Amino acid sequence: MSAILIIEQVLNGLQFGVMLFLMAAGLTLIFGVMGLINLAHGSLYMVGAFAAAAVAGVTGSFVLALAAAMGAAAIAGVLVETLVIRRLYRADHLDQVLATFALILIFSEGTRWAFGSFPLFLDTPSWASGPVTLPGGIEYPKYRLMLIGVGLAVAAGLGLLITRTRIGIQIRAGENDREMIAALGVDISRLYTLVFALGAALAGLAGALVGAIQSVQVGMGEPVLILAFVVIVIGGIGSIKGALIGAILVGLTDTLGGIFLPEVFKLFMAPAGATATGSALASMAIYILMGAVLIWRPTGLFGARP
Amino acid sequence: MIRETWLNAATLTLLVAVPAWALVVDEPFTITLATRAVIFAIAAVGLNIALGLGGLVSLGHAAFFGIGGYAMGILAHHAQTYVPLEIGPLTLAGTKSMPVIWLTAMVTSGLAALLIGMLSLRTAGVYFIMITLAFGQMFYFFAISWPAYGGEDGLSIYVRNGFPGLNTLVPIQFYGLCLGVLLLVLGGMFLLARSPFGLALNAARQAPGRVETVGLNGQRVKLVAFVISGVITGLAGALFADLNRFVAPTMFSWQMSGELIIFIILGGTARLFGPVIGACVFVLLEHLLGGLSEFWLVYLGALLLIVVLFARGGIVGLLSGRRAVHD
Amino acid sequence: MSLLSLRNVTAFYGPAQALFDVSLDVAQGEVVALMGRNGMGKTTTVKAICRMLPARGALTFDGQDLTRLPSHRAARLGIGLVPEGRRCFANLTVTENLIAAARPGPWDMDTVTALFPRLAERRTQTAGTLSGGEQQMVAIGRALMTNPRLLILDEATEGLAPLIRDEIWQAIARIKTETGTAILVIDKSPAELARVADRAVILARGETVWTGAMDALTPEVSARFIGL
Amino acid sequence: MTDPVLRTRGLHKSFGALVATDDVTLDVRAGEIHAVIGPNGAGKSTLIAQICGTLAPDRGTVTLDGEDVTALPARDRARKGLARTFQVSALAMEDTVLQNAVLGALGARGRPWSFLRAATRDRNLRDTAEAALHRVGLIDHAATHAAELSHGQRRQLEVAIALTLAPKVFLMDEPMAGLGADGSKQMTSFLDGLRTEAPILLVEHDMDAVFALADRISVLVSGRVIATGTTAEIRSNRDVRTAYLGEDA
Amino acid sequence: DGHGGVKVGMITTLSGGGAGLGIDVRDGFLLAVAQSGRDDIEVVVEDDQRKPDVAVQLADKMIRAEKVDVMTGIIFSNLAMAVVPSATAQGKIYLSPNAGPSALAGRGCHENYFNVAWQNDNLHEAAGAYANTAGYANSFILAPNYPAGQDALTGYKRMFEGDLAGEVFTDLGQTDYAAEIAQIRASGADSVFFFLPGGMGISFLKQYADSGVDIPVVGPAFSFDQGILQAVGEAAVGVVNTSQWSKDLDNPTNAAFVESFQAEYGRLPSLYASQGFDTANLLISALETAGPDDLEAFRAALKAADFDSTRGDFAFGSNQHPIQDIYAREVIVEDGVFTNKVIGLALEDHGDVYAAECRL
Ligand SMILES: Nc1ncnc2c1ncn2[C@@H]1O[C@H](COP(=O)(O)OP(=O)(O)OP(=O)(O)O)[C@@H](O)[C@H]1O
Ligand SMILES: Nc1ncnc2c1ncn2[C@@H]1O[C@H](COP(=O)(O)OP(=O)(O)OP(=O)(O)O)[C@@H](O)[C@H]1O
Ligand SMILES: [Mg+2]
Ligand SMILES: [Mg+2]
Repeated sequence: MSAILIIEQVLNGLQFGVMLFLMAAGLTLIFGVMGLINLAHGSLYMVGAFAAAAVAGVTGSFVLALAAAMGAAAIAGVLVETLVIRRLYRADHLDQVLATFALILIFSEGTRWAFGSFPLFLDTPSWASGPVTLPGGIEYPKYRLMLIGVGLAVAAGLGLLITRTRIGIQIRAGENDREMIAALGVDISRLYTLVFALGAALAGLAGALVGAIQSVQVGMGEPVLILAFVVIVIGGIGSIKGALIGAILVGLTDTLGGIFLPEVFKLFMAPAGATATGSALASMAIYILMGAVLIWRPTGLFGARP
Repeated sequence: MIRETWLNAATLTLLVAVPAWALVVDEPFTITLATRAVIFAIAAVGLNIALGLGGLVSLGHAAFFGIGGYAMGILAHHAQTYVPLEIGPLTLAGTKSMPVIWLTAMVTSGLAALLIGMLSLRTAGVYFIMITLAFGQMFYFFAISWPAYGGEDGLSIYVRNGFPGLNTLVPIQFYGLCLGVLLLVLGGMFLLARSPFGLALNAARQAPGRVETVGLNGQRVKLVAFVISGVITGLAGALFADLNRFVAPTMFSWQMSGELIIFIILGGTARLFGPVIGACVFVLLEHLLGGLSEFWLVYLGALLLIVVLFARGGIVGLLSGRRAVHD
Repeated sequence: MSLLSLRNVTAFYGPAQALFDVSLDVAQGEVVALMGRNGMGKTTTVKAICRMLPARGALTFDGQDLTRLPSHRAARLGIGLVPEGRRCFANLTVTENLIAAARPGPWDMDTVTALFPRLAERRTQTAGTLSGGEQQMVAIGRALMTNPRLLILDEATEGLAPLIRDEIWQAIARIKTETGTAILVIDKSPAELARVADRAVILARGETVWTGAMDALTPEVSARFIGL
Repeated sequence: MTDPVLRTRGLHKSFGALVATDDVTLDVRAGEIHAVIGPNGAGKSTLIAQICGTLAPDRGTVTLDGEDVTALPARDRARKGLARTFQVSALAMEDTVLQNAVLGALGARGRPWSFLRAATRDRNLRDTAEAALHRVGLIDHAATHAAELSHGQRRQLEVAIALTLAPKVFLMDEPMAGLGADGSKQMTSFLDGLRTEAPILLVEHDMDAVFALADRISVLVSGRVIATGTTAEIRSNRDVRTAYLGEDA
Repeated sequence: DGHGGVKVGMITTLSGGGAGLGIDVRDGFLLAVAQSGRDDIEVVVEDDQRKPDVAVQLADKMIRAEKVDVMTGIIFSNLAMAVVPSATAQGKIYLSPNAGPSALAGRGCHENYFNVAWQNDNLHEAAGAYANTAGYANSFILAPNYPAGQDALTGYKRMFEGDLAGEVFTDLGQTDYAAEIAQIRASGADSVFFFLPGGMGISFLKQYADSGVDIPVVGPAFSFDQGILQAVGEAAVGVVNTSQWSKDLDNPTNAAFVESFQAEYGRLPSLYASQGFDTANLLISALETAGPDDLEAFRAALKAADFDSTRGDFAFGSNQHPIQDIYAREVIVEDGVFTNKVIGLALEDHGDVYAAECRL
């Protein structure tokens, strides 16, 4: 395996990691910071992708599609928050699980009802498609570079919002003690609705951006949901930095595991068996990573120590 | 309190009466459906020992359900192909005897629960949810890509396994067997919740520091609860596989774990009959709504939503008029 | 006209009634002590005022009907709360706790840390790891930083060392004279209350049983309602 | 004089740059109440945590009845006779008062591995628990859920659980906190009688109670013991007055 | 005519991710039933949610409660493996409109089981054969790591005579293929074969097109079918794929089918719709001679396969799996719609290798 291929694969891993962060960003806010278990987050991601596909189909404009994705997901988020989640802040986490599980069913099948059972078309815009040549002769899709940029920008923006602004402080205070922060004069309900909408909009944005290079179909949100939870937990709940680092770790593990594990097994096994075993292990790799991280650090890499 | 007892009695009566009625009017599928509900109930009661009493929200209990299923699948597969099972130097004949299969299922899922529990109990809260999920997913991906027993296609058994003195191929007899197991498990749960062990477990959930300061090892209590819970769910897995005469990696999927949790919340957390009622209602809804329209899952979602929003403490909480024990 | 006024207020925890008939007034610049044995409804009265518990009856602040307002609107009228049990935001640092709900006014970071120099030392520590007394200082500072017109102190000196406690009582006296802030104070030490409070209201079983000037609080009254 | 029941030697603990416990050496003798007082953040709770084992010291030892227990986890120390009450009540809130007390009795027995018989029907457990509830005056509330207790009653329950353990030493962190005037009085007289059963290490800011109860007082400032002595000695100690009590105490 | 009615139990995937396939099979099947004009064919349709255990329960219900004579409908191999063996063992006829796992074609074949679509390896074998005729000598091959994926690579390798530049198993449900594409770029391959059903194929093709790698791609029809093709879009144009059916196959049955399907449902038919349609027509043709009350005769009538299939010639091999032509198709744009055009025959009268193991 050539050095340049290895470098390229590491780059792919980093890129995939940043993409994972983009997918996890909204969840970082809703689950990581606000402490709400929202299983329907993947549905918001799907809503974004479908809205983008619909708008891109009609207008042909990718930028409008992105705006529509964020808008539609934010509206869905506000509806979900005000109609369902708001009643469950005081409740057990388990009630949130059941309620948002129910929402997944409603969103998924509702979308299928509206858009049919077949995947929709959403492609990268012409100005961002095709490869560019990086130093060292690596050819890299332009669109993916753009995704990295957006992902890092979102990470920086969220980090600033949460740690540096008063809104961020109030959100975190609300997670600690909602009643108390309200008694100090902060309209925590409205703030939470807004933050939830922001988280939803980020999910929608990710759905649209990532949907353009993947398939836009019903159920696309569920694998993402699990991955996003994995990312946040590895990084430590509540930490944006942790989520970014967790995402990159997962991206690298997944990409490099898939490539190198079969090779490693070929060193001491018959090729057919090695490929199968290596691939099997590779598909478990991120879960093994999460298990190992949590055994080593029970509250994730950057989570608050109890 | 009184009303909850009545509710439990009513549930038991229905569990006996409905299949009996189905037998009389010759509706064997109703019996199958009831068997499915009862087996899910066993699995969920098992999970509820960890989740309801111990506060251990495991999103990886499908691992034990699946292990139980594969214990049945593998043993029966070897029996039906007359190829002995070789584990290292050990050579075992397959078997079609339920008691042997059950024992194997319980021992293997117990061992798995011990291992997973020891590692997972280092964490708490949401981290615990996620690390158990991780273990479940490892089993899932392993089962999918492990070719020996069918990989993703799963493993079919042609004839249901036998139980001494019963003809398990007759639906009502197999149902009776499963109901018997459920009653045993419920009885065990009832005693356990009130026992010194249950008391310590309950306290370890509510005030972990307190348990340590009276000199008890709260973590070990939780671990034992997790193992007991895994064993019961594993047994349910073996029964489920026997009901379908089929095992597949989907038994390991996180959706399966999620469904077990849904049964518990739907019925009422930490209620003796919560998981039973939750499982029965869910299976019934699935059956009734499934025929309604292509988009029946929307109705299911809406119904579940109504339960969470308006019936705190699940169905038992709603019907017995008492708020959830813990909130 | 009084700043805060409660007339025949009742309140429930779920089905259980906790307040039966509470009436009290706090005028601008006045310090009122709310007294009573354990479990008589002092904290519940505070919760009713701060809209943390639904209540019936006449509840007004600066002429506005409080019963119609959500908690944060009531606070924004100028009610600052130091709650029973401190309730600091455990995962936030000391500084973040203080500025989370701050509103402009004479109390700011500088004046609060001048009052509690200890907090300046522990500025970047998360509140959850503070000592009990330090947390109490955070809770008081946090309420002051909202620059309230009425400050409510529910057991604000619990767990504080005698020296600090003295300082707090002095600070209360200062707040009263310098800023004209009204204060409703609950504390277990009648001697200290006697020094700063103008008037006292005594609750028993969820009812106002005695109201009067502080110096009218005779030992007989104390013995009867407070157990001293 | 007999050997002290509990003794710490050179206990040291720092959090980053902050030294929370600085070479603390003190002891608790049979039959006495030894009070530890000091400004907020002086390290009193941290000291208790190290003695009962929830926090590991950087260095130093804790000896109980002549045995070095420094390496033991909290629960083993509890089994060996260290009973603590919490500054903030830590009870199983959904359980009844009786169940909470039975938990203590179960801890004293040491083996929770009994799965069938109801815990509250076990004669031994129940007797121990009821005796303790009786002593703190909670026996009438045995069937009440802990969540429905008032603040003061919860403190009584804390003490009852400690009693079921029949410990060698009680560690009490601010037992008077949140009690009203009459509640404090009752608690004071209760603790007064308790010392004959087992000595008490008492952390408390209520000086009336401390001066009424303590046989000896240690003063902790910035993690360091600056004085140990009888009530009278401490009252008149200049350093203590400036650091903690204030001039008019 | 005289041979009484028949009750058909259709278990297929109608909700969730794979619903599109099941809906097409159902619609194709019902169309044929409707066109036959027979009102003595009763079809009971149930949704298996793509869960094997649900499928098993439904099969039980069909057999015990609905008392159906014939079963059909299952899309996914793993569900077929769960349902078919026990259904056929209980004396029910099963007509597979889609899945064709090797286990049911070889030693596990059964006199009551008929596959009307293909054996799972067939389209992959055809892709291998096509690669030979196209002159490819060095292929990079990839598929997800599960039985159908393993079968796919085996099938391709069985026919392909060139070398392998690489062989990769991806994760089931994987959505990002940057790493595999980089491997392809570096491998020096002259062709790529992939089997990635559903959303996986869409993701792969889009990302492949965007990567600038321009090594030609072949694959089975599943990623290029009518329903899915619109979602892949431009990225698929020009790709060669193998299929036993195509919309433009020139025979009267097919022309009528395409037209009537479009008229009935307002969309172009897919591969799956054609399979559902053929399955129903097979059943209808058999009913002309015998009914399920005479199982022996009914099986013989089915085996004769005396019906006009949408794919032209159709016959059953000894293991009751199809012997049929498999075509190479190319993706084109036609009136702004992405679709396929037959460009040649990949395999003629092709059966499957497992038939030899079948003792029927
Ligand atoms: N969350 C609650 N649910 C039910 N009852 C409660 C709740 N909180 C308090 N109570 C009851 O309401 C009554 C008044 O309690 P409150 O806390 O107002 O007393 P308090 O005067 O503040 O006492 P203390 O001096 O102990 O703080 C008590 O009898 C108490 O048992
Ligand atoms: N985990 C920690 N990390 C950093 N600092 C800590 C931690 N725990 C305690 N401290 C600091 O150590 C000091 C001692 O705390 P401790 O709780 O022992 O004080 P205390 O004497 O009990 O005070 P109080 O009387 O107010 O309860 C305090 O300044 C506290 O902020
Ligand atoms: Mg109070
Ligand atoms: Mg302290």
